[in-house]
Amino acid sequence: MRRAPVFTILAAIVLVAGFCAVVLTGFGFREPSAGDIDAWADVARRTGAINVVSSIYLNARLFDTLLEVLVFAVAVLGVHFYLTARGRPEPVESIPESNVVRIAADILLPPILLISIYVVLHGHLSPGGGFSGGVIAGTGLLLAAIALGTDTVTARLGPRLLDRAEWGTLLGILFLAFAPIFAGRPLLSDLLPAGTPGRLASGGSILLYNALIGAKVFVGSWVIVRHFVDHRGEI
Amino acid sequence: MTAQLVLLALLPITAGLALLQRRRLHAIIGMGAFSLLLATVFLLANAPDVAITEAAIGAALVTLIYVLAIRKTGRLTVAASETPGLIGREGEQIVGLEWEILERLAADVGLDLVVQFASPEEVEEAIRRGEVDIGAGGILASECGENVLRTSGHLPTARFAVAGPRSEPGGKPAAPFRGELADVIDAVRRGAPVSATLDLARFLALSRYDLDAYAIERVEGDEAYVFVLPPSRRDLHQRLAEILARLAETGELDSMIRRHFP
Amino acid sequence: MVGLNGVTISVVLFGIGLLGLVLRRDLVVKLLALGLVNSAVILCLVSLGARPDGAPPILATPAASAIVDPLPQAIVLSAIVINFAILALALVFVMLLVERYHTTDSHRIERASAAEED
Amino acid sequence: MELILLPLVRFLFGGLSTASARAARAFAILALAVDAVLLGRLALALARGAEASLVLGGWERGLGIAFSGDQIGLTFAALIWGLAVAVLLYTWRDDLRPYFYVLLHLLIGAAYAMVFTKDLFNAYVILELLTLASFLLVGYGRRPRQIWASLNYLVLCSLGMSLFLLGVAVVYYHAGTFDLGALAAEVAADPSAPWVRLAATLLVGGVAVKAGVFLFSLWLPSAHARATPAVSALLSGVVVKMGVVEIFRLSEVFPLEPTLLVLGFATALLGLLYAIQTRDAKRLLAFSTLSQIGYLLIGFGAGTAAAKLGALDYAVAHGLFKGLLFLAVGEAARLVGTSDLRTLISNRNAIPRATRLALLVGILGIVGIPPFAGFAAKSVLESALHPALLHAGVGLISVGTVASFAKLLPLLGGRSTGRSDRARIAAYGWLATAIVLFLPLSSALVPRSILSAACWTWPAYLETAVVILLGLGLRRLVRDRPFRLPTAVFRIEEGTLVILASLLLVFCLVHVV
Repeated sequence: MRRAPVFTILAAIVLVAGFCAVVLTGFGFREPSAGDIDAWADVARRTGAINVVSSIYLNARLFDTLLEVLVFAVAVLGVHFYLTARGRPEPVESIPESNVVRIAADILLPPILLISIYVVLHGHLSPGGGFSGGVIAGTGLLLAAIALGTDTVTARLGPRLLDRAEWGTLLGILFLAFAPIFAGRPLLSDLLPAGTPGRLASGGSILLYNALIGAKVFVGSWVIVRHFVDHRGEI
Repeated sequence: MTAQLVLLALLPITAGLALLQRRRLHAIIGMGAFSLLLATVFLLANAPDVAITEAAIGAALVTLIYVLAIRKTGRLTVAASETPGLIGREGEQIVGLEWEILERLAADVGLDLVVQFASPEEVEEAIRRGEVDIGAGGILASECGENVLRTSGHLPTARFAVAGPRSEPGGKPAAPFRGELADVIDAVRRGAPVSATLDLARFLALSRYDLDAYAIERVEGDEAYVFVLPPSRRDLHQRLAEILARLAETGELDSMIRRHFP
Repeated sequence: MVGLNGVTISVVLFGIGLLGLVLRRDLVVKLLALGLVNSAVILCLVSLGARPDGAPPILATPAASAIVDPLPQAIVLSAIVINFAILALALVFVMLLVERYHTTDSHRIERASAAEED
Repeated sequence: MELILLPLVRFLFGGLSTASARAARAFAILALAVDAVLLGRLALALARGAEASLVLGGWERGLGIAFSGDQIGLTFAALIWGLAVAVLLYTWRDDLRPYFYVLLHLLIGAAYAMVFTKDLFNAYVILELLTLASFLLVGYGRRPRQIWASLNYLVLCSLGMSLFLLGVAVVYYHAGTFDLGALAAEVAADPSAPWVRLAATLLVGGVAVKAGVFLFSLWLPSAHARATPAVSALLSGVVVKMGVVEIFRLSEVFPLEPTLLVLGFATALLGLLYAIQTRDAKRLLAFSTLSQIGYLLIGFGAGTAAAKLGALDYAVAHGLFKGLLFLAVGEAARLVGTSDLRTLISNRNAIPRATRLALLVGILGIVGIPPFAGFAAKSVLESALHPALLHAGVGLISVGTVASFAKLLPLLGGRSTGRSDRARIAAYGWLATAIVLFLPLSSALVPRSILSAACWTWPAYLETAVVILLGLGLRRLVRDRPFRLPTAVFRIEEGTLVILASLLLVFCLVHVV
């Protein structure tokens, strides 16, 4: 570790300490009132999803989530754009592996994919949802990549299918945001009925959003991981 | 509740230790552990959704792409001024006596060798600031500055003052060589004024051109080429000295010298 | 309200991240420090809603009246994903810089890129 | 309804552009047409006096995200649209990848959302999307120094947004809402509470990193100077302005007057010093952006409604002429091969006539010659600044602006040999028309009575003449006396420290009410 000049170190410590002190002055406790708690419970009642966080994340504040999906899409696009254009250094060999790793990958992959699907589809009922489920599946695929090499995995999934899924899911999410307008409801609101809380088929559009976001994030995180595997060890 | 407090107290400790790591891989693994701890804290704070997302993204995916991105082997960075025969580029490849010695060192310590070519004064500056591990490329024992580590000379050499055109020999000795050798060669080819003291390797490269118009004088004194290292790299200096001693003992150094300076 | 709680710890973490960002010159470690700064804010937001006697914001649990504040948790999910996106892109850019300058030291890259401009 | 359709339609076109590479350009045109229709409808609704605000998804205020359309939002949306047209025309002949258009759609969509949103966390997400899209656009050329500039941009902006989010946390902690309207009521109840000051510091400090306030936005000169011309125009005209819009919204909620005045003068004077000193045409424009942001902050800080209107008017004017200048200087630099001023001037014959004309209009606009945009906006702003000292300070900044832009004047001399292509000329013509016709156009934002009282008076002309003479004099004075200014502050490390120090400064300033 190279040492910074003494002056910089001192300045950094003084300024950071000052910053922390300033920030700590402003916080205090705020107990939620009974009205607050009622309001939170009411959100879930209106959307029909018993997971209140999901109700807010995918219904009341859906626009934030939409923007966030776009941020993720921009990241995937950027990684793809900059790393594809560079070309690959040499034929990329699969990550050095042994039979143990290969067998482990074979055994582990199906349950990981199953878990991720469960996490995605139960997002409105229990913790989890599209993003975490998609990432779990995307990184789980890395196991397959360890065993087979990234090119084989991409070929098996079908490069064109991946390509299409990447923008198809994004368009699907956007369309779902537009769709309520055709049913005479406000944009970015629910399309489906709330249903019976606690059942799989409840929570209005939340299930659809979770499924689409899950697919989008699965493809996106696989694209990112694949590029990083191909260009590994470059920094 | 106690578990929560203990975990909370562990967070800054983990993060601080992780960021203090000298090696990047250790820092990354430390931050991965931090993210996992953080996910546990979220779980205990009744935020299971956040905990799952943080574990999947912050702990798993982020750590994964960091580990994939970084080079597992460390680097040995060398700053060198190009000197024909000692260290220089030939097309895509780097060749020379000093390069071969450095390759031995890199293999010995298990690091990748990265060479940045620069002018002698930039090399000196980089060493003084401790930005690179080794300085090379026609550095003379008498010319390297204070406060740096230098090896014992691996190749005896001499200095030649080149001045002209049409100037009287025996004047004030010219300043030590600075800048790029290519500039001096260019000046000689154009017959432009030159006043520089060159070491033997650079002088040999220059003497391939017509030097009739220039006054050449050998500067008195014994000289030798050395490597320089920043004072903080005492360990590396030790290794390099050992390798040089071994090469000299087995006579390998002599055969290398003969190969590069026939 | 200085004491051992999530908010205080998150401010301390923010400070550690800032120090890392300023004092470490290796870009990879700088990005780790930036990630720490972002995580610190997330911890702060989650700690806001936390109550010792609270329950997860899922209404199936019996004590539905004791659920913790779900709003910070919902927005934090977006923040985590955004931080990941920033990090992935930053790493790609560091890769491109290493290809050109053969170093991850911020000062040396700064000098090399300034020299190119002249 | 139009409020949310504007961003959503853009996002949809962004998604469609990834799907079909061939149609990307057609989609870009289509998107502009749809935007124009939506903006027209919104303008009509506002003219009728209709209430144009909504909470997304049919929720009620407080939990959902509130959007509200007012004259200010509409004006900025129109500016964004105008610059989008110019950028599309300018890059018409360039062979751009669909990737560029996707980012462009997302950037513009996010900017539309930004001008209408009244929700703090929503603003955070939008600003992050803006950061990422513009970050990738800055590095679009893939040249290493562009990459380095945009990495600096990303790291410092991400830090700034973390500060902003911390401020959002403080707000939520105490007020229990992200909604600016509800927050304003809470703040008004106790404007001197410690948490109000802390929240104001963190929110303003965080967003100032994006808004081009000198002490905070030390990433800006490199990023703006190194990006391609079309991207630079968007950065200066749109992205930086979105930070300014957020500062404006915050200034409506928090008592920020002295803070913004001090920050405004600091950024204006420091930006000018660097602009006068630099020898690079594109860096000159970037530094001048920093100084022009000063006008806006001073306007917000003066506190009166008229001053705020004047500042917003100036923000639009600045977006127009800085966009034009970046496009024109960018083309000149591309033709000559460098943006170094001396080389540019010695090779000035390579600059086509249309580009010169564009440069001329841009310079006349920024130094405030009547009746160009700068004059109109500056007069409205200055007429609302009441203490004479404030007025004089702003006059001083104008003198500096003239002195720094006088450096570009030699580019107009010589005789031109090259020709611009038609699409570029159309882009220049589009922005130049808006600059020339700015006075009638700005009556949409500023009431006509204020406008005519501020602009069509002898003192305004006289002041302009004095400012220009003094500016040219200052230019003569400093031309042969080059001076050096610290450049280390533009590094990431020092930049971070400066941000922290400025944050503490802001914290002290918010205590002065």
